[in-house]
Amino acid sequence: MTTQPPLVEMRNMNIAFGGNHAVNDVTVDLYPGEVVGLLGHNGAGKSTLIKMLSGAYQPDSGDILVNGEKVTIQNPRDARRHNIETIYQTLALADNLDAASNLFLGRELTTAAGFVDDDSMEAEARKIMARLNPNFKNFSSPVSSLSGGQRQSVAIARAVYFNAKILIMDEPTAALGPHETQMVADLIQQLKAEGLGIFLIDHDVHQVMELCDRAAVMKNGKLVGVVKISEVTDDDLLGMIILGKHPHTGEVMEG
Amino acid sequence: MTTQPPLVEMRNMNIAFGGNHAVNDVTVDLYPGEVVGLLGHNGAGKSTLIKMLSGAYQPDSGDILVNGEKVTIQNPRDARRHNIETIYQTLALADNLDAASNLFLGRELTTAAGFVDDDSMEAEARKIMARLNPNFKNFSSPVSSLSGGQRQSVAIARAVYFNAKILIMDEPTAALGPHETQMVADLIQQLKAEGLGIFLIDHDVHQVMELCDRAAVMKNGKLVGVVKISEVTDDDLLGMIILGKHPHTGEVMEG
Amino acid sequence: MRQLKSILATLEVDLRLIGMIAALAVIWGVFHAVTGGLYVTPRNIFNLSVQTASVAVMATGMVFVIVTRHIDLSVGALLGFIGMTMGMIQAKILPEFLGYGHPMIWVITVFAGLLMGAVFGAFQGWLIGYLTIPAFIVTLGGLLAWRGAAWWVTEGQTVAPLDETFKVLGGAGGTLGIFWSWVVGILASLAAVALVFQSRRRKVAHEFHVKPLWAEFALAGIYVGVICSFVAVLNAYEVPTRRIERMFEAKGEVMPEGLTMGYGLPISVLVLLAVTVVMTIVAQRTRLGRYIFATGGNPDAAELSGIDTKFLTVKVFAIMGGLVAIGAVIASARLGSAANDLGTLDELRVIAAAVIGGTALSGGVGTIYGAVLGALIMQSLQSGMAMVGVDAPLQSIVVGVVLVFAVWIDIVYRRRTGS
Amino acid sequence: MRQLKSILATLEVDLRLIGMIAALAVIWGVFHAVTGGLYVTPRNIFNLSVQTASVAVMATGMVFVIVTRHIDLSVGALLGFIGMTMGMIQAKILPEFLGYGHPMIWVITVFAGLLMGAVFGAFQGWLIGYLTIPAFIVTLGGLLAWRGAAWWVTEGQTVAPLDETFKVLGGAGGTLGIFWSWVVGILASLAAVALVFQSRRRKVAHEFHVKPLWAEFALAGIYVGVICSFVAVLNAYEVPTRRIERMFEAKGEVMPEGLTMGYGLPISVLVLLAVTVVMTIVAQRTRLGRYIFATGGNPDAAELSGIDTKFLTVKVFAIMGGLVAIGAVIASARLGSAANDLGTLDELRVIAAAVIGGTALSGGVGTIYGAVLGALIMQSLQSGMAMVGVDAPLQSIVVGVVLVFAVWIDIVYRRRTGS
Amino acid sequence: EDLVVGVSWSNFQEERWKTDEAAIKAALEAAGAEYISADAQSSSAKQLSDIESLIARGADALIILAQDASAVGPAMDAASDEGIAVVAYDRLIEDGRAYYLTFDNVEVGRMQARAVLAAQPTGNYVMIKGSPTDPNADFLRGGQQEVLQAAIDAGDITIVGEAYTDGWLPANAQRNMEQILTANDNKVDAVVASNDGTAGGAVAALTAQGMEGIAVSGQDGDHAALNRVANGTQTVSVWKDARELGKAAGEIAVALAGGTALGDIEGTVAWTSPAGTSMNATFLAPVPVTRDNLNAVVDAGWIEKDALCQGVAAGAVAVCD
Ligand SMILES: Nc1ncnc2c1ncn2[C@@H]1O[C@H](COP(=O)(O)OP(=O)(O)OP(=O)(O)O)[C@@H](O)[C@H]1O
Ligand SMILES: Nc1ncnc2c1ncn2[C@@H]1O[C@H](COP(=O)(O)OP(=O)(O)OP(=O)(O)O)[C@@H](O)[C@H]1O
Ligand SMILES: O[C@@H]1[C@@H](O)[C@H](O)OC[C@H]1O
Ligand SMILES: [Mg+2]
Ligand SMILES: [Mg+2]
Repeated sequence: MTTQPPLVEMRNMNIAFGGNHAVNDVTVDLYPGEVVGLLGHNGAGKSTLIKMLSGAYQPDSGDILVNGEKVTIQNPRDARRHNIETIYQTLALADNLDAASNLFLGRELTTAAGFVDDDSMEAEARKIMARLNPNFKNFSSPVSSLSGGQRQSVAIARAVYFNAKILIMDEPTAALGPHETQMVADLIQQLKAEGLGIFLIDHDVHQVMELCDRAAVMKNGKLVGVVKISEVTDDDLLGMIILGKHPHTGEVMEG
Repeated sequence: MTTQPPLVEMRNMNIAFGGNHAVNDVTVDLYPGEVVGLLGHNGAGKSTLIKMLSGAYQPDSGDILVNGEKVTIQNPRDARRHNIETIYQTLALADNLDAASNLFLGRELTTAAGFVDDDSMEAEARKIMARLNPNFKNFSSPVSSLSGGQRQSVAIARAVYFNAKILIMDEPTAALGPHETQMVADLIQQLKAEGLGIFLIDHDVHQVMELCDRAAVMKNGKLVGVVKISEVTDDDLLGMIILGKHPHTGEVMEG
Repeated sequence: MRQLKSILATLEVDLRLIGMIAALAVIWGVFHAVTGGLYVTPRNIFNLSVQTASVAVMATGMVFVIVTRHIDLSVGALLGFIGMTMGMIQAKILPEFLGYGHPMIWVITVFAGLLMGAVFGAFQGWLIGYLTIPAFIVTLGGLLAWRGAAWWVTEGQTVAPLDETFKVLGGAGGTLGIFWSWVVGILASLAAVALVFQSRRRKVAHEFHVKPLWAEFALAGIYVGVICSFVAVLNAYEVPTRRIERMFEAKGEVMPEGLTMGYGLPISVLVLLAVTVVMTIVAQRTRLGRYIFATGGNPDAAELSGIDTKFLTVKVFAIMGGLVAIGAVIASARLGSAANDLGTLDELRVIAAAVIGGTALSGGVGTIYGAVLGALIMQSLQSGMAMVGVDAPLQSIVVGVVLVFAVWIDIVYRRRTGS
Repeated sequence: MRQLKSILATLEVDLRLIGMIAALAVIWGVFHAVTGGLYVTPRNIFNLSVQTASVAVMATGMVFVIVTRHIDLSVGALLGFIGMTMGMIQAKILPEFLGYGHPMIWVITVFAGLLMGAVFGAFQGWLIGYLTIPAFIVTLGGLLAWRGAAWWVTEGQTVAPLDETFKVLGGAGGTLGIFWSWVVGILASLAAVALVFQSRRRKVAHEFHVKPLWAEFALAGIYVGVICSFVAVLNAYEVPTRRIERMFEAKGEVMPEGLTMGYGLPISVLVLLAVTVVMTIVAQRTRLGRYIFATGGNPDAAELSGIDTKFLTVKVFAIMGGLVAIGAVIASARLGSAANDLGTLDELRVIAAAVIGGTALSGGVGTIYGAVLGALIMQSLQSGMAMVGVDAPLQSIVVGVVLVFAVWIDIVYRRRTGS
Repeated sequence: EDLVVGVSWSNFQEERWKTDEAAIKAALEAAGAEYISADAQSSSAKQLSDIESLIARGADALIILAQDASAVGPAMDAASDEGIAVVAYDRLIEDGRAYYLTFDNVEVGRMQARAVLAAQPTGNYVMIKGSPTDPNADFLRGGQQEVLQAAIDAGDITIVGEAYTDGWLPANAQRNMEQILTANDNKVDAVVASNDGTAGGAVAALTAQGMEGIAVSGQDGDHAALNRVANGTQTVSVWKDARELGKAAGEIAVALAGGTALGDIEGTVAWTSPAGTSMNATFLAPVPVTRDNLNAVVDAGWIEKDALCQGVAAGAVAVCD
């Protein structure tokens, strides 16, 4: 793993909103076939950090390297060009469109004549959703009328369907039922096996212990530390999240 | 408990959206000092059920009884009049207002002259939020710029602050960090001790086992059953949610 | 009633459409009764369709603008400016080079108009999309500026007469006649039938739910019926004898005794129908249309999905500008002249047509056919009031009240049927 | 630059406000230069403030309408109707009972106008809130209907002359004079200073962050400075000698040689200032205002929070109607007559003022002072152009272009300063 | 018999049209013809639709107050296709098939300027013009210039301000006048305003400066304006007795519908428009109403004495005593 350059490296990332230094000099990286958990209290800066990678925010300073090369990501289209796909915490769905249209938004299937092919898209969507959410049937309603968990399933489906190399998942299972959550966990294992790199933001420490290879913990915008999951316990992680205490050095972050 | 009438009883509730029978003949009740978990897969109809109690939706048929008396709840104001407070899954915050304004929305503190007293509200808000989310500091920003978990904390704060008798919590900890989740769990225990009745929708079976007295499980709009938590295991609950299998009768619900 | 509802449900027709057609039917019925049978006649339907064309064409573009959460207040003024400029081009500039009545004049003129429309529209779109100035401000500025510019083209003088061929694009002066109208009608019917069954075939291939075969036939039958009745009605409107005489005179011939001719489909209406079909296809069957609706539904989500919403804004306003140019062609050709007040208040009519047609000002929702029907409803009200002949100021009161009432009926109707 | 920014930050002044004032300053500066020093003079500032009053008063109400995600297209027409009706009441009806020039005439007239405005506004609000007809449609209907009704009041005849006392409410005819203007100015200054320090005291009591004391003093100083300069400027505008002569003549006296008088604060401007203060308090310090903004930010959330959003809509439109009535008083009093075309196109001016002032058409965002400044910016452009004396059509081009440009500057400025 | 005459109004905003309408109605009633009408609300496009619907309703003759001199062309075609006669009412229609009945607008302009010049032969003049979209505005301005030219050339008068009035709105005229006064530091001696509405706006601006009473012109004989003339704040309102015009229009329309040829109408003159169209026309003479001949409007029953004399000081005007 260490011989090849990391799939993604975010170096010394900084961003402030007004006086609020939301991400403060954070550095993390991600290798192919690896799941890195991003943890931290509410408002720690996790979502803000990954939004700089997905093109939603512009960092105030810091470098992003993809496959060892410095890249500039000005907008979500740039991120997509580097095969970075994102499941946003807010889901980012077009509420007035149906599940299939959302799933293929920006990458519609078309007929030979170049027209969008809704029938094919719905057929595909049915297949994909069956693997994420077996109870899902509302294919013709706008996603605004779906339940919270159903909406989240749609958001997951659209990120994983398009051959991403780098997948960012911001609390993907927050609204999912136990069965649906398990299916996503299985999916993550499978994608990992296929060689994707995944940033997983999750508040469920159990789940992180199960799915991740490493965990990066943030507190009040700063990085507490990055640890190998195999070298820490649940309580170590909780200590990092809540107290900002590094399990190896024992140092406690202030602020 | 059984001698006095239940705090709330929802009898044979039905609602359909177009052809989608979202809640199908569901009956549940809730006693003072009790926490009833509402469980079910995504799209099972949990949120829709409680929205009929909170005044957001009008049932197609069914009766609602509060303290043994039939009531009509036409809108959220009616629900409030019966001391029913709700934390919605979608949070229902006014994005352009700050945390304090949202917290007191509809029940603003006023000065002697009848003007809204922002300073007092902010002072109160600071006290309340300290008990839910110790890292929360953004009191002057609109809630649209808060993190997902911070927004959820605001939504929780506004429901619990106002002497509710009946509290509806729709996945209140979905976006919360581990520490924040624990604080809400403590809060629920405390409110319960104060004699409130609480409907708690939650996908985390552990948490339900810990916090609830009874659990009602729904599947595809129908009620699988209501069980006492003391009489079931985690796996019983999962079986009810995923397979629709009643742990006592062993019957499996179809559809 | 219940049975009707279940039949409609089986046909899977848009209830909103039915609601609007019902509102229209009521308006027509009332006027027909009040005018003593003058309203629903071939002649008046011909007039109505011609009167509606210019505003309806623009309303289809306004749907896109409003769906993306913008607004365009400049359409009326831009129509005035483009109309004046096209007037100058065909009446003053081109004849100098090509000579009066040259057959290319109208082609060059229309092309120049379209180009101007698209470019000016795109420019406004750029201000809105890239410089993030609110559409309301940009197009209010446009409203002022284009109206002023329209005056400047000729310092306020009306340009007339316009090119003879150009005028054909305006309405009564240019119709297809009975034979060609039927050709168009039959082709359109065939296309409609083909579409119905092709769509069915595709759904069957994907093993999706399809309606019963009788429903498909019924639908196809309705389409064909509507198209053919419309053509038949327009063909039934006879050209006045004196006009035919003059046509023969112009050719140096004498009119054969007892000859009658039907008008048939006006070219302006044909243009409107073509615009409606094309815009519907864009809305429902192209990526552009999909992105327009996605952006309207949630602009942030659209941007995060990789849609270039800035450039999309430019495209939407460029389309709007192009349609304004078409509207200007129809309006000035119909008037046979270009005056600098051309299009005054059209922005309100166009926006109203879209809104009556179900386009939500909050974005994300709207249909092309709705906007066209909305324009027709507005025009039916205005023409009907003019025909009933109540006092002028009272007319405007009645139109205002009926407008609100019609939309309310539609809302109640849709709430009842639960759509 | 950096230093300025940090001073502004310490003062905690609204950057948006600074941006608009800067835009205004640029416009004034340019016109001052172009007119050879005639623009920024007591006389023209007096004119500007009087010309702005009617539209600005209505713009404050439009902020509420737009913040709740609605629109009101009917304000201009309603102004016309109420203006005409008030004209009839004071010039035709009341004199029959009370006799010409009776001192109660203006009171009854204004009261009747306010009542009509509130009731008609509330009715439109009811259609929008309870019957859920889109505001655009309802007020478009209103635009047509009220304009027609305005004609009907007198069958098109202009009502003149209006009651003498009533006319005092219109501007130059009614000013406070130097002494009372200073009284108002000083009272306002005291109130401003009191507010600044009272707010500081409250914050200290809650142990909140407060700005350094020098900043509070600086702020209070700025407020007092602005108020007093405004009064001083208006006082510096001298009543023309001919006018003073006439006043003495009317009393049968002779003007003392060399007497001069300053106009001082016009009553219409005083009304505008009072409306601004009251509406600002409503917006920021009352439940109603809080609910208006909450509803605009998220209508569903507001409803779920127990706010009666339907009734709120009625209230918002009733307020708008009442302000339209005030606008009608000022506009007709200023003109000294009531014509049925009073207020034509005011809907656009009023909406534009609110939008220029930072009110977002998507709802939830807007300030009262912004709308007033927006109205002033629009009026400064128009009056400046009239003073420079370019032709109306060119004027309208320039106004259109500058409008867009001014808003763009404001946007860029705010982006730079990060607000 | 049972003739139907359709009237297409361009708009109904100005005060005068109601009077025109009443006169036309009366004339038609006298001739036993039916009156039908439509209002184009200042839109030439709507006017075309209106005329189509008047024809559909069976009009035998049309009276058209044209919104735009050239834009009624297709309506003329339609009318002539159906054999319907057209009277161009008050405003020109550039088409020889129409019968032109009007007060001469250029003459109105001349009268306005003449009256103002008589009251104020020297000094600084301000020209408050009509709507830039109304061709009449330029006709009027042209007539005014003809009269003033000599005095301008002689250096007796100077035009120090000139502005179009959007939509003929008094409020716009008022603002323009205020700004012109400011720009000239009140050094204005006379105002040539193109109609009574704009005159009202100008007078309001003058009053604010204590300058009411300087020479101001207008036209239409609006009641408010006549009252100003009586009060001395307006010099002249060129009175186009709309009742005469309306009566003539009704009579001519009935005659034409009855088959009379255009040229055979009594009092017809042959006239060539500025654009070169030869037409059959009748021109009625406008009357400039000043303080000296106010009795004319009272005697004609155009205005009640009460309305005319409201607020007039005793002894100032003969008719008011
Ligand atoms: N657009 C924005 N404008 C202003 N402040 C912002 C914005 N986005 C985030 N913030 C602030 O940045 C901080 C970090 O927010 P972020 O959403 O990254 O937290 P998070 O770690 O994802 O929290 P959670 O677990 O609750 O999702 C918060 O204090 C938040 O208020
Ligand atoms: N307003 C609505 N219009 C149409 N369908 C709706 C509406 N609200 C809910 N539904 C449908 O009703 C069903 C139940 O939804 P509900 O939100 O109650 O599910 P839930 O049990 O809360 O699921 P989750 O765990 O995902 O929150 C879903 O199929 C959903 O699509
Ligand atoms: O009489 C005037 C008319 O000639 C002009 O066209 O419009 C304004 C009127 O005042
Ligand atoms: Mg987050
Ligand atoms: Mg739910």
